[in-house]
Amino acid sequence: MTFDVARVRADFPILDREVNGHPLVYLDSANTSQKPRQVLDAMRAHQERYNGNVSRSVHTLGTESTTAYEDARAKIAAFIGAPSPDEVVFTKNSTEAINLVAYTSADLLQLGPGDEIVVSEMEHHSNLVPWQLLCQRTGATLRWFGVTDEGRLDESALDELVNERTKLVSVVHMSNILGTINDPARIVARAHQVGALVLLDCSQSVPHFPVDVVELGADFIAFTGHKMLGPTGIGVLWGRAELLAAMPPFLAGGSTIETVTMAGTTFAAPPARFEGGTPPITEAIGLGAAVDYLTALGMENIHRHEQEITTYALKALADVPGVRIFGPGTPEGRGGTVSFEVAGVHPHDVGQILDDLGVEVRVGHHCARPVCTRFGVPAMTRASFYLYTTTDEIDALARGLEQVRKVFV
Amino acid sequence: MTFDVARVRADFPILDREVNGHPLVYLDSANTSQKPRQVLDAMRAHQERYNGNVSRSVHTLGTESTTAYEDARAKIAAFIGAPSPDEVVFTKNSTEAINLVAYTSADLLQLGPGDEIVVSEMEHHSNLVPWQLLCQRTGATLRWFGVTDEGRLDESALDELVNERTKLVSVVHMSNILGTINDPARIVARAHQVGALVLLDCSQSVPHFPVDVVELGADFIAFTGHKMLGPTGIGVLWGRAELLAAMPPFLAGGSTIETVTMAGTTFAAPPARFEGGTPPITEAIGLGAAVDYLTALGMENIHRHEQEITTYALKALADVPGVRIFGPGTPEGRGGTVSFEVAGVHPHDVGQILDDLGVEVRVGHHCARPVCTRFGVPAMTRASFYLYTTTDEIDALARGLEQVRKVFV
Amino acid sequence: MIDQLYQDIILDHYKHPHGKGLRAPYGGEAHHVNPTCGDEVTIRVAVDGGTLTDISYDGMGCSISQASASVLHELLQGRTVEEAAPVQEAFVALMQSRGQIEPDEEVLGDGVAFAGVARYPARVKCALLPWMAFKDAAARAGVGASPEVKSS
Amino acid sequence: MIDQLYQDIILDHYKHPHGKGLRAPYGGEAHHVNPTCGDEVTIRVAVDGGTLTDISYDGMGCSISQASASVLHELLQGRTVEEAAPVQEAFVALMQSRGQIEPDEEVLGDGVAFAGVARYPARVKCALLPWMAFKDAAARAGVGASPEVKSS
Ligand SMILES: Cc1ncc(COP(=O)(O)O)c(C=O)c1O
Ligand SMILES: Cc1ncc(COP(=O)(O)O)c(C=O)c1O
Repeated sequence: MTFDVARVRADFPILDREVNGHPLVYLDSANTSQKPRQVLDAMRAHQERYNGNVSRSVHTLGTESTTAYEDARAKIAAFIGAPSPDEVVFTKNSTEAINLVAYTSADLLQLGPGDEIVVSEMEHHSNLVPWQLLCQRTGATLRWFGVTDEGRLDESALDELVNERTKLVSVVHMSNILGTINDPARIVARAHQVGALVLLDCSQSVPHFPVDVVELGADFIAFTGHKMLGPTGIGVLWGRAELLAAMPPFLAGGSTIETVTMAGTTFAAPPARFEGGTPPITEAIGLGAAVDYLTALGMENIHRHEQEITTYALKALADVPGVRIFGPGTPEGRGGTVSFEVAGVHPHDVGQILDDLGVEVRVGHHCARPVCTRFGVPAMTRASFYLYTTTDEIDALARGLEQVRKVFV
Repeated sequence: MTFDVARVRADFPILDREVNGHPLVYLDSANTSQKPRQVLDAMRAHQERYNGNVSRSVHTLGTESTTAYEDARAKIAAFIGAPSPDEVVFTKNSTEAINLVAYTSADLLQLGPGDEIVVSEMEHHSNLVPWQLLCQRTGATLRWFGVTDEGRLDESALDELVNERTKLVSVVHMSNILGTINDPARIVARAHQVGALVLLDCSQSVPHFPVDVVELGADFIAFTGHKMLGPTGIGVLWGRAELLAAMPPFLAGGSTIETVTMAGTTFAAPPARFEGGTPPITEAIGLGAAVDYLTALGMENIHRHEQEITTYALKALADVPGVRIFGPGTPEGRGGTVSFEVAGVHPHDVGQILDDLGVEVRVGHHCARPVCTRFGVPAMTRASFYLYTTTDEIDALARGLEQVRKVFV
Repeated sequence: MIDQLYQDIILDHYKHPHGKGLRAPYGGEAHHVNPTCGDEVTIRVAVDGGTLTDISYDGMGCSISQASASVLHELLQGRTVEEAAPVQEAFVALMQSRGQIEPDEEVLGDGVAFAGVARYPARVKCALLPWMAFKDAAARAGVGASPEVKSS
Repeated sequence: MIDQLYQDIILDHYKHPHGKGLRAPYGGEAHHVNPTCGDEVTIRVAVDGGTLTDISYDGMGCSISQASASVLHELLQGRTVEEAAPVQEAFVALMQSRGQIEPDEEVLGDGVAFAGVARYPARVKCALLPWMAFKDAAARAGVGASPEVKSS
C-alpha cells in the first residue's frame, strides 16, 4: 500500500479551515492531534444512539455501552500487544496514568529513604513532577540521566545510575521536545537486573510508530488519546497483570470496589480497581475508533510517511539562515518533532508571525523546561508532524521563517 | 414560561430510538443523563473547527480553544454562584474531584490519629471510599450520620458526631439511591462552629435544581458533567479560593507548574495547579454548552417539572401491588429518583423484564451498598427522572411492573 | 427474546432449588460476590475418594444466579472430579459464547436452558457466579478444578 | 492585523530598550515567570519620598514582554507613586479589554502601541508580565501599587 496523504487529509474536517486568511498548516500534533471524521462519528453514534453508564445496568443501553467500552479496551490492548485487555486501565490522560503509578508505588515498592527513582533530563513535566513529589512524600531520592549535546539520552553512567537502590526507572520513549526516540533495551535490562520496575512514557511513541509492550519489556507504559487521533479526556496506563493486581486503589469510588460497608471496603480486580467513578466512556469508544483508523492505515506506513516528512523538514530548516535545530539533526532515531531557534528572535515572536501566515507551531518550554535549561535557552519553537502532514506544509513553514527574519532580524 | 416537555425531548436524538421493539423509556438519568443536540454540536464544532491544546500555544487554534475552555469555566462558575471562575477546577468526574480533596486534605488539615472525618450512611461509594482510605493513610477516624427509616439523614446526634476533633464533613446533597434532598444548613453551621470543613457531594443536586455555593455555605462541592446533559469525562470541584490556594498539587505534571528544575518545582495558582496534563477540553466545552441549555430552560422550571413527575410516579408506584418504596414517600424534600422493591422478585429480574419492554431502570446497589444494608435488601430497583421525563413514561413503568409480577409472582 | 432467557426450566430451578442450604461436613468453602449488583453465593464442597459427595450452597441473588446454583448442584453432585471437569468447561464455554454455541444436552442437562443467557452480557456474570465460587471451593477442598473462569 | 501587534514603537522598544539592567540601590525587587512560555523578568524599584526614583529590570522574553518593560520604565520612572497608579490601571485595563478600549495617549504614552496586543489573548500575559512584577516590587519597596492584576 502506498500512503495517500491526500486521502488521509480528506478525513480531517479541520484541515479545510483557514487561519488569518491562509490555509491551515497544522504543525502542532505533538501537542494535540487533529481527529478524523471516523472518530467523531463513532463518538456521536454513542452519544445519540446508545449512551448509558457502563458496568452498572442490565438494561439494553447500558449493555451496549459497556460492550463498546470493553471492545475499545480490547482494541487498545491488541494495538500495543498487551497479553490481556485487563492490563489496560483507562485514565483521563498520560498525566493521570503516571500519577497513578507514582501514588500507588509508594506502597507497591515500600519506598523510603535510601531508595532511588530514576528519570531523565528529557522528561515531560508529567513524567518528572509526579516523581519529585513521590520522593518528597517518601524520602526516596530522585536521580536522572543527562542529555547529550546531540539530544540523546546519556546512558554512559547507566550502571551507576541504576543500581541496587533503584526501585523504579521512568523514562520517555520519544521526547516531545527533541524528537529523540530512545531505545529502552539497555535501561530495561539493567533495571530488571537490579530488581527495579520500568515505566515508559509512550505519549509520543504509541501515536507514531508500532509499539509492542512485550517487546519493550517494560512494566508500565502511559499514553494519551488526544495525541493519537482520539478525543481529549482519555489516556491509558498499561501495566503487567501481576503488578496491577498488587497495587492498591488510587482514585477510589464507584466501580473500584468488590464490597463496601461503612467500616471498610474490599476492591475489585484490575482494571476496574483503578477506574473510579464513571469513566470517560464516549472518549474510550473514540480512542477505540482512532486505533481502528491507525491500524487500517498501518503504523509502519504512518511511521514511514513521517520519516519522509522529517527528512524533508530537517533539510528545509537547515537551509533557513540563522536556524539551529535542537536534538538529532538526521532522521535516524528520531521522530517527526523538530525544535529549533531562529537566531535573535524569541520563539513567541516566531510563533506569532507564523500564525499570521496560518502556520501553527508551538513555542515555549513544551512542558520540558529542564531540556531548555540544558540547551541554554528560555524557550524553543517546535514543528511536529503526523500522518496528515505534507511537504507543502513544510515549505510553508520555511517561507514563514523567512518572513520572521524579515520582521525581526 | 410553561415547561414544554415535548419541545425538550425533540432536542435529544436518543429519545427517538426503540429498545426491544418498544419506544425507549429512559428512566436512568441519575446514572447518566442523555445529551441534547446543542451539547453534541458544540463539542463537534470544537473538534472539527478549532481543536488545539489549551494554555500552551500562541497560535490561533490554541487561542480559540483556550478561550472556549475558559469561557466554559466562567459559565459553570456563574451557574453555581461561585465568586470567581478560578474556584472551578475541572476534573474527569465527581470521583476525581472528591479524591482530589481527600488526598490533599491530609496535608491541608494536617490529619493524624485523633482527628475525625464525618460522612453518612447515605453516601455514594465515591464519597465514602476515598475517606475510608484517607483515614487508613493518616490514622484519622471515620464517623457517619445514620439514615432514618424514612430515608432521611439522621441529624439527631449532630453535636456529638461533629465535634472539636472533626476536621472535615463530607455529605451528599441529594441521595442517588433514596432521592432524599438534604438541607445542609445545620451541618454546615455546626461544622464551621468547630472549625471543620464541609464538602457537599452535589452530583445529583446541581443537575436538577438551582445550587448556589455561597448560599450553601460549603467549602467544597463536587459534581459531574455526564449527569447534567454534558459528556462523560468531565467533572468539577468547586472550592473556596483561599482553601484551593493552600492545597498542594495532586495530579501533577504539565500545566500545574510555575517553574521546573530537575531538583524541584514550584506550582501554579489554582485552578491550573490541579489540572495536570491536557485537560478534557472538548468535554469542558460540552459541559459549558449543557449549562447554557439548562440555564435557558431555567433550573427552577426543570425542578418544578421533575417534582410533578415525581408526585405522579410515587402515586403510580404505590398503586402497583407488592411495590415498596425506599426513601421519602412524598415529594417534599426529595428529588426525582425513586428506588423500590417488588415483593418476591429480585431487582435483576425486575430490570430485565422492564428492559424487554423498553423501560430502562437501574438495578443493583447503586454504588451505595450501605443504604441497601440499612434497609435489609441486597439490591434495589431505581427509576430516575429528568427534564425530558413524561407521565406516559411513568405509565409504561407501572405497566411493566405488572408484567414483572405476571412472570415471577 | 426474553422467553429465551427466562425459560421454564430456569424459573423452575429458581422457585424450587435443588440441594439448597449449607451442609457439613465439607472440605472447602468459597463466598463470591458480584460487585455490580451485590449478589452473593456461598458454596461448600465435600470430596471423598475423588467423588464430589456433597455440593451445598446458599445465597441471595436473581433468578439466573439462583437457578444456576441449583443446576450446578444437580449436574456435579455425586460425580467424580474427572467427570465434573468437562461439565464445568462446557458451561463456562456456553456462557462466554455470546450465543454462538449450540449446547450439548448430554453434557449439560438442564444447563442447556442457560443458552439464552449468553445473549445477555450483563447476565452472564449472574449465571457464572456459583460456578466461580464452586471452582474456588473445590480448589480449597484439594481438587483443583480445571477451566479458567474469568472473573471480570 | 499582525502589524497592529508588532507596531514600530514596540519593535523599537524591543530592539533599543530604555533603562534595561539591574541597578542598586533599590527598595524592592520581584522576579516573575510566565509558566507557559518560560519568560522571566526581574524588576527593582527604588523609592525616595514618594517618588519612583529608579525602575530597573532585566529578563528574557519575547518582543512584547521586553518592550512592555521598556515602556513601563519610561512611563513610571521619576513619577510619584500617586501619578503612577492611574497609568498602571490604564495599562492593565487596556490589556484586559480584548481590544474594546481606545487608549489615552495622554496617560499611556508609547503604551498606546499595546492596544493591538489586547486582541491576542495569548500575548496579553507577555505584556502584563513586567507590570505584575513591578506591582510586587513596589509593594516590597513599601508603596502598595493599586490595581488588581490578575495573574492567570
Ligand atoms: C451522589 C453521587 N456521588 C458521586 C457520584 C460519582 O460520580 P462519577 O461517577 O461521575 O464520578 C455519583 C454518580 O455516579 C453520585 O450519584
Ligand atoms: C512525552 C509526554 N509525556 C506526557 C505528556 C502528557 O500528556 P497529557 O497532557 O495528555 O497528560 C505529553 C504531552 O503533553 C508528552 O508529550
